[in-house]
Amino acid sequence: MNNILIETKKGIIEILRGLFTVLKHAFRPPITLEYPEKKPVLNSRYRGALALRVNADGSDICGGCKSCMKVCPCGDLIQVSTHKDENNKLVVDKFTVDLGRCIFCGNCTEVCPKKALIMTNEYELADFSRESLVFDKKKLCLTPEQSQKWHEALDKDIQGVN
Amino acid sequence: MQTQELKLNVGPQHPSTHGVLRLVMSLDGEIINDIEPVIGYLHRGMEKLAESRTYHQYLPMVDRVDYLSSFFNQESFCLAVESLAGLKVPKRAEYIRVITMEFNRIASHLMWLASFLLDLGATSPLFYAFREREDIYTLFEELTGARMMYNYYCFGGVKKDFPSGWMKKAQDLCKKMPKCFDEYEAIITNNPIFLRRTKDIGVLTKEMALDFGITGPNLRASGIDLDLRKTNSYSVYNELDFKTCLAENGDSFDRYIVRIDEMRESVKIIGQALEKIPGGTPEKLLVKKTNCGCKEESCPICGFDTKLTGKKIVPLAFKPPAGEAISQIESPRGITTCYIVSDGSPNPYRVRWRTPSFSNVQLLPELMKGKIYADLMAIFGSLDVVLPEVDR
Amino acid sequence: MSDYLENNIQEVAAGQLAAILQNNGFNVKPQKNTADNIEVIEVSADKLVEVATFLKMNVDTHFDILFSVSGIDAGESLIAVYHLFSTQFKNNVILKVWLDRSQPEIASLSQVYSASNWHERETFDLLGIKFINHPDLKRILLPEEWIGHPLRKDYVMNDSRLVWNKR
Amino acid sequence: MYDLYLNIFNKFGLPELLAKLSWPLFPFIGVAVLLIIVVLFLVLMERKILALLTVRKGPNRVGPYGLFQTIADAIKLLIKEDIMSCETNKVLFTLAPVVVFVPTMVIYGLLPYTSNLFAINLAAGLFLILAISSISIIGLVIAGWASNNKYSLLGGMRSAAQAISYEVPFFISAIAVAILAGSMNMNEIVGQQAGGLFSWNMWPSLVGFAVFFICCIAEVNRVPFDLPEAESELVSGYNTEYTGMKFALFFLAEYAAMFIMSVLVVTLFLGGYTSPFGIYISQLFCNLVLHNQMSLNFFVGIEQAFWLIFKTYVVIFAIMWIRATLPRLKADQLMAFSWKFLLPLSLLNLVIVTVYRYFIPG
Repeated sequence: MNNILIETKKGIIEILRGLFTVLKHAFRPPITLEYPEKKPVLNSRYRGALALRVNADGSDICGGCKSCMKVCPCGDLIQVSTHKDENNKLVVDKFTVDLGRCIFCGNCTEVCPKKALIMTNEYELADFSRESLVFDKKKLCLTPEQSQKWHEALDKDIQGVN
Repeated sequence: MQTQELKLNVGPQHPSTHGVLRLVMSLDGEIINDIEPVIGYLHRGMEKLAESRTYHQYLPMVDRVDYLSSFFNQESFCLAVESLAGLKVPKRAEYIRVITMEFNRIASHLMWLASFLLDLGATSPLFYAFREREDIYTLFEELTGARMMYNYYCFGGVKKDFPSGWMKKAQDLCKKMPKCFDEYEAIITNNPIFLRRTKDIGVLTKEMALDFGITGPNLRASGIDLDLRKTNSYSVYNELDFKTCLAENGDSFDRYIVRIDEMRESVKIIGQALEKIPGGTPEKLLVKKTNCGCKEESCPICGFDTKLTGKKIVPLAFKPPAGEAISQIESPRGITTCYIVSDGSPNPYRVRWRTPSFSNVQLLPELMKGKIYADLMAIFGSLDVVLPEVDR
Repeated sequence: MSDYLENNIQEVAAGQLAAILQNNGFNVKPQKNTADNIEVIEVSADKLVEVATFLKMNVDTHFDILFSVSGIDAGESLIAVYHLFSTQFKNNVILKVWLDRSQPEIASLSQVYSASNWHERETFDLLGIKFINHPDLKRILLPEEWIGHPLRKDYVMNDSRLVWNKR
Repeated sequence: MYDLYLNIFNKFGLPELLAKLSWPLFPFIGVAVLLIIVVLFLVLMERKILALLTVRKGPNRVGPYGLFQTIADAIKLLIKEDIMSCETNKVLFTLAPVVVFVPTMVIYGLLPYTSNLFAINLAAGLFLILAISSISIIGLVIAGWASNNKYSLLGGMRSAAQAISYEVPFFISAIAVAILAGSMNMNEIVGQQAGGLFSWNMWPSLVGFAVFFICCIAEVNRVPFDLPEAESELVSGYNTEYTGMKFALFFLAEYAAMFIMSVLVVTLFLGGYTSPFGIYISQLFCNLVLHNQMSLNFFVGIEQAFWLIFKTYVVIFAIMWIRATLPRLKADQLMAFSWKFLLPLSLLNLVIVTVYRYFIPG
């Protein structure tokens, strides 16, 4: 008989202890981030949408070496087509990335020798059709100031000081 | 009165099957006569994908084998390739790997705790567990750039060093964590309803566990001391002291207790690793390197130990020699082994993933026969099965 | 096919486990260790169940966990790979069985380790190795009416019903 | 009120019988409006309290601080298409929500909100309330059977088993209150507890109060006992097949039952609309300032309503607080807990109360 009493006493105490731990939480500030109004703060390493950097005078840095095409896990996601101009320097005339199928792994940005292809903090990529998610060169290129900004951010990050 | 068996289909879309698992159950009233798991709804063909991709192309896909513990799949794949190609990993990279893996173990256990208690009805621990998990994911986002699919290890080490101030944040989180674990224990551990729902329910005996190849917390809850970090320790686990958490009678409650202790152990491991890391915080390391300036390997400051990766590997021309290798690591759900056969070409010839949840789901019918339908949630929840690992 | 996976002829010094097996009367052929020197032992198809039970029951080997049963398609022959682990001595062993490609048949280990039940079903499902007297050998990951075994090197997926083939 | 209404009819020369027939219509409309307002607020309050307890923000997008959230939900449910699968038994399928909702609505009329604001004052009010409250269980079983879905069938069966086993201690602990108050008329039960905090029924039958509170939670299918619609196992039990307005009725009925059960707990054990300090503050205030009787009754009425609402919302907060913390009981534990634990406790309470009443006559 008395172990039932001890059992219930212990049970009631445990339930009350659980209840008051939950009540303690009532006096703590809520941690929800109200997304559309307040956007999360992201650092420069965040792997968002791809973008192509350009030089200060607008000519693009990408030398058309196509190594990013080879290292992408999805194979035909990045399409780069180049042609040789008069002093046989490669000129990139088509550079498309199908962001609908990209898994944002960052392989291409690591392997790019000139750090032309980078990953911005842009994560709102919803769109109305799959075709419009295939970004062509014009959509990918950043403005010179943006590329300069990203250049400094990446430098600071490589020394691990950002 | 002649009763007819009710064939119930706990289908692929069900709130508590942790993914797409279908359990075809024949119920007699509430008693389960027979249960037959049907898997394969999440089969992405990880092993066939490997055969048409190079090692570097396959590395980001390895995160997806078990999306709750991506660092562990990357570690097992990198360990196998490093032993194949004979790459040595510097000590600093090993420490960074241990820190990130243990954080990932805590995050994965918190996800298990949240869904296990939600299945049993207690809703508030879910939000508290997710609050800690969010802190860990923000740390990962600062370190690797992504919240769940990190692609952060590379063959022979780690891709980037800690950002500034990251180690300080990690230490504060490690101080805050044990208090939060005490809160979960206060709400749940000796709660009479929780005890009655999980005490000696789904008892897994030692022989049945070994016979079914169960590993990880489920095995340790039955009293067998098999923790690869301790027994055949890989990476730098032998330099960190921690204890493996055991329990005796292997019921759902003991699996819960083992996982909560394991989370506390992981916090201790992270604390030690953060102090013992060769070279300290990246800023201090940078200053010391510039002062020391010597280039030879032996010097402890700018020698091999404080580098991030061993030999520089060109991704497009990486051909490990022919041969085969097995790497075994202790992932949150059990022992994950990655068996790679390479024939000297840039693509792996055969990759075989052995994942712990596969044998956990195989064990389910043995544990569930004759039990009541409501016990399904307590037993299945405590086994911590995650479906991407089962179907690969 | 790369010579590595073939049944290479050059003798390899018998490792510690292979020595135990040989002096107990099993004619097994040791293979090259894996990169992280785990012993590899080649066993003939009909002898597999005895070797496995011996390794499990013998007092100084005592391999009580079967980690995985998998298969490799090595060109002319299929290889069934068994990976055993002993919790007492904390060491691993890999058993390999060469099966000819046209008629891959091997005895099932489900009496020795019940963990092998699903692993063998998966190997049958993806590689087409039939396991004799297995409790219920049917496909586990792919739908029942799937044609062909995907992990074979000569597998071409031309299944017209699947929509993405048409893209 | 009634005689006021009567001489309006006499003035227009209408027959008196019509007045007598149409008079109960007004309290019914009053109760219906009260019910709608209460439930609209209660749904939002539950989501806000749960959010507060789990370090989150409750709904705050629709209207200031999310006040119109429940209205938005109600409109959404109204617009939703009302799907009925072909094999279901059409008549029973539509009847079930009505059978669940109407008894709760009737109980709203039986309870006294202030000393003169009540719809019906019956001599055996408590008896009728307890009888009606068990009718809504039949609605759940009908819903489970009619929706022709295995999960709902299991849900329906479980709710029947749970209701039967929790009704017995529920009634016995209510009888203990009737013994304490000496009558079954709800106004007298409240009147008898008028002497301030220590004259409430809670103190003599503390065990009865605990049993009654637990059975109220079980009656309303709230968390520790919400087996019939346990999401994780039965995919929300009996109301799996219901969509649109029928689901809204179920939802409405659950929250209405929660409110009315807390009002019942307050009237039986926590002294209904009487103030915990014995005398009404407004009475003191009125004697000092203004002296006519009419405004005094008005102010006392307001204060009585305030005390009732305050105590009810304390009880409701306790129910929501328990919902945030405790896990769910298994089916067999549920039954064992009620038969083996609550029933003996309520009988013990009956003994204590009768002995108490023998020595200290009311």
